Amino acid sequence: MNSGDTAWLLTSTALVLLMTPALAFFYGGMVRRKNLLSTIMMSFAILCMVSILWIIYGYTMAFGPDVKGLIGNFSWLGLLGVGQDPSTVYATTVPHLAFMAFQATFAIITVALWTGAVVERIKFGALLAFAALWFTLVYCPVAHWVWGSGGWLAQLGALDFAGGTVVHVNAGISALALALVLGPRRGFKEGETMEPNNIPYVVLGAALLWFGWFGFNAGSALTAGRLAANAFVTTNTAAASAGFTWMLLGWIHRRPSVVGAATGAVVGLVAITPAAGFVQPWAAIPIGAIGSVISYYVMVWRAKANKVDESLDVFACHGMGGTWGALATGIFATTAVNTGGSGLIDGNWKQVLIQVVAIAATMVFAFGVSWLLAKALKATMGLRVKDEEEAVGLDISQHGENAYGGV
Amino acid sequence: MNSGDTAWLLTSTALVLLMTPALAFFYGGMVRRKNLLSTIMMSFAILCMVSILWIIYGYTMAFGPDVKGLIGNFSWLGLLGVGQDPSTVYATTVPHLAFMAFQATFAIITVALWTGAVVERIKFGALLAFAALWFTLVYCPVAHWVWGSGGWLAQLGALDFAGGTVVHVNAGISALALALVLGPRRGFKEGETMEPNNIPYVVLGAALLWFGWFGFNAGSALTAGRLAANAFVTTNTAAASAGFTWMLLGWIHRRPSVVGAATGAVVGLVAITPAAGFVQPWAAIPIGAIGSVISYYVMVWRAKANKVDESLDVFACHGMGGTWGALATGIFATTAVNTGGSGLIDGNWKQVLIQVVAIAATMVFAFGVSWLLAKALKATMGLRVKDEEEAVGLDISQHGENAYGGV
Amino acid sequence: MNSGDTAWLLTSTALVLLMTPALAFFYGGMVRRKNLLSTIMMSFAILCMVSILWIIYGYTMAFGPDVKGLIGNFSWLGLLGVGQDPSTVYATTVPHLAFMAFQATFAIITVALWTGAVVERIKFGALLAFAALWFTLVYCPVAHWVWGSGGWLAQLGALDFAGGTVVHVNAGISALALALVLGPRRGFKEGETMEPNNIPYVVLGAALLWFGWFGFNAGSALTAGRLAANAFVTTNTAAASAGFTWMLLGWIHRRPSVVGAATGAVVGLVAITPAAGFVQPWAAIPIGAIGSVISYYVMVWRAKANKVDESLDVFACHGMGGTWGALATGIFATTAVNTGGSGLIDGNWKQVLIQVVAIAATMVFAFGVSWLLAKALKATMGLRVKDEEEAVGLDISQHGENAYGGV
Amino acid sequence: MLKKIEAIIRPEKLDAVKDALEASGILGMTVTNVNGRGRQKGIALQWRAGEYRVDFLPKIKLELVVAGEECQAAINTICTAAKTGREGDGMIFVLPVENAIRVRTSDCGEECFSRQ
Amino acid sequence: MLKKIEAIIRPEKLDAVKDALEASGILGMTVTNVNGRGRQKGIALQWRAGEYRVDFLPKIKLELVVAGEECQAAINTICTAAKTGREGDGMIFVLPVENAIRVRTSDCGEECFSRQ
Amino acid sequence: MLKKIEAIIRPEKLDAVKDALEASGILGMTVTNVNGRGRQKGIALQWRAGEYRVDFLPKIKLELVVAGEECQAAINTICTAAKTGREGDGMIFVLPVENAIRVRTSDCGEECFSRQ
Ligand SMILES: Nc1ncnc2c1ncn2[C@@H]1O[C@H](COP(=O)(O)OP(=O)(O)O)[C@@H](O)[C@H]1O
Ligand SMILES: Nc1ncnc2c1ncn2[C@@H]1O[C@H](COP(=O)(O)OP(=O)(O)O)[C@@H](O)[C@H]1O
Ligand SMILES: Nc1ncnc2c1ncn2[C@@H]1O[C@H](COP(=O)(O)OP(=O)(O)O)[C@@H](O)[C@H]1O
Repeated sequence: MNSGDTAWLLTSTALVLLMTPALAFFYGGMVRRKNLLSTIMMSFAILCMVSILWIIYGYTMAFGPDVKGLIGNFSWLGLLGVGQDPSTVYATTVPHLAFMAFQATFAIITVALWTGAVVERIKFGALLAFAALWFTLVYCPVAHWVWGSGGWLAQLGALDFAGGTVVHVNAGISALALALVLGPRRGFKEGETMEPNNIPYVVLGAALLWFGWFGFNAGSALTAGRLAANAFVTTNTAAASAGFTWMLLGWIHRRPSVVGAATGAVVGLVAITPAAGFVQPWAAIPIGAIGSVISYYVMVWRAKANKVDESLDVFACHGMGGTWGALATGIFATTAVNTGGSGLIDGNWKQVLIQVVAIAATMVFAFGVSWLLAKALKATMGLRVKDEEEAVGLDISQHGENAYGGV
Repeated sequence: MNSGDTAWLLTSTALVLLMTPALAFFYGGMVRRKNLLSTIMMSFAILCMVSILWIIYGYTMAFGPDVKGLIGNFSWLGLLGVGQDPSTVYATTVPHLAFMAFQATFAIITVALWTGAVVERIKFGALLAFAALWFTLVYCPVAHWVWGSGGWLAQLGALDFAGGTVVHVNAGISALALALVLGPRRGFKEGETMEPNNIPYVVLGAALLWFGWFGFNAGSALTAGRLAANAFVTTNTAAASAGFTWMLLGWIHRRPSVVGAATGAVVGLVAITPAAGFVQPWAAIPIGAIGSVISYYVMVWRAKANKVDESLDVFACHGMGGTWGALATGIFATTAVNTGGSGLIDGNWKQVLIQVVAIAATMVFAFGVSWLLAKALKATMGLRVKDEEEAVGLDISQHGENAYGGV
Repeated sequence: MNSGDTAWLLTSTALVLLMTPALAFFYGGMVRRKNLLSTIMMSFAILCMVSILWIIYGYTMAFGPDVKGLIGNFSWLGLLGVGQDPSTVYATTVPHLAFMAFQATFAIITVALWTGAVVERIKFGALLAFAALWFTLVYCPVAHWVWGSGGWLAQLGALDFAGGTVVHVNAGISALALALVLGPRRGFKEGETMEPNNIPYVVLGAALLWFGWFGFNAGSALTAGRLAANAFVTTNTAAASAGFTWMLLGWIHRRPSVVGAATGAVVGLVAITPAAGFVQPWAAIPIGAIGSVISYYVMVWRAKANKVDESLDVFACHGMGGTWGALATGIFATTAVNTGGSGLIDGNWKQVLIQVVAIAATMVFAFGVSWLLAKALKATMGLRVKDEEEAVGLDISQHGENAYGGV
Repeated sequence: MLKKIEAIIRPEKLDAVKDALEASGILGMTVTNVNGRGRQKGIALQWRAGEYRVDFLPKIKLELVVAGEECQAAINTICTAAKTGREGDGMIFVLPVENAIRVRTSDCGEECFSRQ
Repeated sequence: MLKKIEAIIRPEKLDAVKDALEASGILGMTVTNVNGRGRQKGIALQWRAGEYRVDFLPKIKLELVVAGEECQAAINTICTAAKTGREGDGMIFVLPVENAIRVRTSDCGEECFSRQ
Repeated sequence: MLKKIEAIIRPEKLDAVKDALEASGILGMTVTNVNGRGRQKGIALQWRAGEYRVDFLPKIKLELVVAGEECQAAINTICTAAKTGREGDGMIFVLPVENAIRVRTSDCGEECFSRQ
């Protein structure tokens, strides 16, 4: 056991945990004022719920002893046998509990990510139900495939340093499925103006996400050493590069926007996630910049098409950002950084194919299951609040609260 | 000296330090707008003041060489002899200064905690005076009893991993005493509506408290290893469990409330504090959940009784949460986690009794001294602002400031 | 390579990175509402831009192999040769990339600091241009002089633990130069009221700065050990002492103000920066307190003189705070803390002279180059927005955004 | 004669009312966030544990100055668009206006509305 | 005849005025946050070092439309409840109202107040 | 006769108007943040990618009650100070006031303005 590694992993876990409330503010600032609390509450309630589900059965499903490459078995149910001694399989220099906790924070934020697609109209009860089911039937399996010892995508050689497919592609495509089933917000088709209520909150959220992402990516090295330093630098570089690029895109079009820069930074963080510990620092510049360009234009196109109200563009940011990042990992990975992965620039073009397989498998599976789950919930408990509740706002109608009280 | 342990303890200290401003926002969001700054300022000013008092005389009183189990002597006045070398008594693998700094952050936040009971009406000067006296005459002794080498409760075998009695019971019961002497806010008896001015701030505060609490509890292991990992997991689990439980309680009654979930999470963190390094991860689920149920109904009862205006329910949250946590430590502690403590589930029913003694001693002492101090200040400098100043709000009357300026 | 040191340096880097968004809120809260986003955006865009410039050419200019004590050569361009192995010169127990990243965060925040002088009227394009030039022609050289291996001020024996001259004097004096060339805000001379729009943001910013500053100062020990602990304690003590002192100064004059306490804390952090790893904990009390007194009265005097609209008093806070801190280092440094430095209290009065040289050199160079750069930009692209854009506010006119949307 | 119409409506009805007025050719209006109290007795909001009552509810005040002959039509439009049939739908008040001046053109009275 | 009473009062007096009006049977009213200036010359607020003057002070505007005969009573009630005797207590203005319509019921004029 | 002047102006013109009124001896006024719509058709704001239109723009409503004979002068002062010549400069409305009461002194009508 190594105290330095443990210190870093615990710190990283705390940092990643903070990302979910950060997301709450990032998303909360972008909705209309009457739905601010409701949007925040989605992340907060998921933080509570998934924390518990993870230790009860999530961890063993995702990381427990492998069953045919598809899922972990239930031998670690309720953390049985997951203790203060290091695991022999994962993160062998730190207490097994620390690795478990670190992974918990990933599960939490992944579930919270897709809430951006359904804000301002989903019933709170339905949100929680979908979250619990999605966590169980989508997140845990996909995490096992890619990160679980024996997972089939891991076996195949798919590279995903900190969650390009497991977290971002997964959440992004599921967001789309859920938004399709749920339907658009009242007034969306008519082009009603939906102003962000609090841009400082968006920046606060983005800043805390950036901060926490050091734990996400550099923590995924699982040791406090060479790889962590590399991942740290690529993370910051990609965020900066993408934030600046997005700002420039807005500027070319009209003006350099603050929400734009914040969004860009997050997209850069998404894009570098799978690559952080495999690519060189300079590579983070194009990874971030191209990520921003892709997400930007997907977002423009989604807005123009005006067909799906994927409200806060989780698909454009996380789905596309994660897809690009996963591909970029296949391109820029080099053994000069990490002996565990070589990509196109090392002459290994096969890696790109493997990445495509991982992305495609995740997309198909996550979209399919999410769609079915959403349909099932819609048919049974119903997904949407009443029209009238939507008009009044979810803060009052779902939570009986006002963000800013007092006359 | 161990660099990993030092890294973790310094990180933890920074995390705990952040909790006091976090508390400022947690409390600040719950008062009326005209008292927002004043509420924030209470925590901020205490952060400044206690930081200084601690290094001058607080540390030696709490942790200095023991005098009859009751208090530390003055041999470390002004940090004399507290240097870069490790202490031989406390946290022997890190610089003594690091341990001292870590403890400073506990003293700071404990003093800030009870301010929630007296917001919106206390004179700022009186608040500071009471804070300085309370820190000296209540916090330092109690900290010595439980954590000081040779303290009588430590000798007795009381278990308090990170401050259930020293911090939460202590602050909670003192809050009650001070609120009783100070009297209710204008309009309290008449049932005037006092709306929380900014619920997003409440969530921001709760989120940063949660984040910082990893330093509080997992840092209290004082090393970056097995115990820290255990405390980390129990901390997160209890917060989640209590947050979710509180949300459900609100839902049963009417709606799942955001302030409720945030409050619940904090109560869960309180409840797990004394237990974090003694109990198994699964035990954190009932510890958090029961903590929420207790605090919830004490709060309901306090509101119904409408007798004491303990404004932000420090007693219900911290006093009762801490009491339950201290008892729960006596119940769930097991040598499987920490050889230093075994409780009822290990068959050691005596531990529960010892815990009761520790709670009772703290309650009686803290209530008594706080009451006397409050009475003394009331008689001399006066505790309350003028009626008219209270009506205008403390931001303007005490600090000459407006939270949000500009027409 | 030491995992504990690496853990601490990565953590510290994340902490310092957070300080730039923290500064965004600290400054953002103090301007008028119509310029809130614009002020936040200055820091955020600089964070993105300097992150990239640093890895491309900044790091090699500041820390690359020395050229005549004045600047680093270009051999590390694009991080060539800066890898996962430790440097042989800097921070030899951690990956070179980690040291590079840590230093990046210093460059970023230094550039962001002087934006406080030019808020509410500078053209966004001009701001970025000035920032890029200033970073290249002022920050990198001065950083090399003081911290680069072979830098002339380092050779001379100037002590600057974490950036009193490199960061604070440098940014403070440049702020003055830029403000002089840019000219005052509309209405400044006429004494128009310019109310801070959001004091809670000021406190939030100050709190996160305080939190991040532990990385800034204690991280500058570059190891997780004795010196880090010392720097940690002096940092907290100076912040507290200065915050409390400023509050008292306001109280003597009229009332204890919240913005005052927050400002004071920041000034204390500035003042202790160069001294943190050289002086004893007790010395941080006078260093902080005197820093507050100096900055407070410089600010009063600036306001009375009403000549220069150095809007958020970067010179008073950082320029003067940093100057005092650098001098105080010469006075209070002692080999009992750090064998690397002895000051007046060790009988080494020469150190004070050396400190004066370092301050003077930085001031003259930074003021001169900043003034010339500002003049050049004014003559070419123009520095100010149009009168009408200034009246409407920079949020709308520069960024096409409203902080708080919705009717 | 010019009239000033002050309509207190539900915030969630603002878009509908605005669109309805636009459809009937009325663009000029001023909107204010207000808090109101009437038949609708306030609502209960959730507190940490239990709930509390709020007497004033957020409403939107719409002010439009129109020529006398357009007044009734505007009132009808607003009434139709703002109605839900439940308590709290709001009130419309009509006040006399003696004069109106367009700052940009210094036009006075009805002419400042007619000359688009 | 209906009258509109516009009262500008101190924010801290809102509760007292509301309760006093309620006691005298008046429930319907609309409240707005405004900033005002009058005899009371603004106040000095603390800045980081030193202070600055603010010309406008936060006030509450209360609007209530009442039947003509109740008008004087309402004014008296407000005056009594809102008074402190120091500068800044505020002003009450009375304006004529030509018509009032209850959106929910489409009742007009005085009848929309009478039929509770 | 007392008159109430309601001026809707650009927020950035508030200081100029306030100073101009002060120069011509008018201190008492009430200011409200409102949102308005008129000839000026709203503006386009930046969203993450692309932009969106906002129909209502922030405006300031100035309310001042003056004696009838001062009314025209006040209107002129406001017009001059608030004008930029571009769309969106705003409107001024004049309403009749039946009575005014100073809460502090209970003075009524014009006398409550005269007795400074
Ligand atoms: N007499 C009044 N004077 C001024 N405003 C009033 C008056 N009565 C009602 N209002 C305003 O109208 C709003 C709706 O009134 P309410 O009586 O609740 O509507 P409804 O008639 O649909 O039940 C109130 O919130 C208040 O703002
Ligand atoms: N002539 C006026 N027109 C409109 N509002 C006014 C006028 N005079 C005063 N007010 C409003 O009344 C408030 C109180 O006025 P002030 O003169 O300060 O009260 P007092 O008479 O008690 O000293 C002001 O802040 C302003 O909002
Ligand atoms: N008929 C009206 N009734 C009420 N307010 C109006 C009316 N017309 C304009 N306004 C107010 O005046 C503001 C400016 O009007 P606008 O027509 O844009 O000015 P301009 O005449 O300078 O172009 C609007 O934003 C709105 O608040």
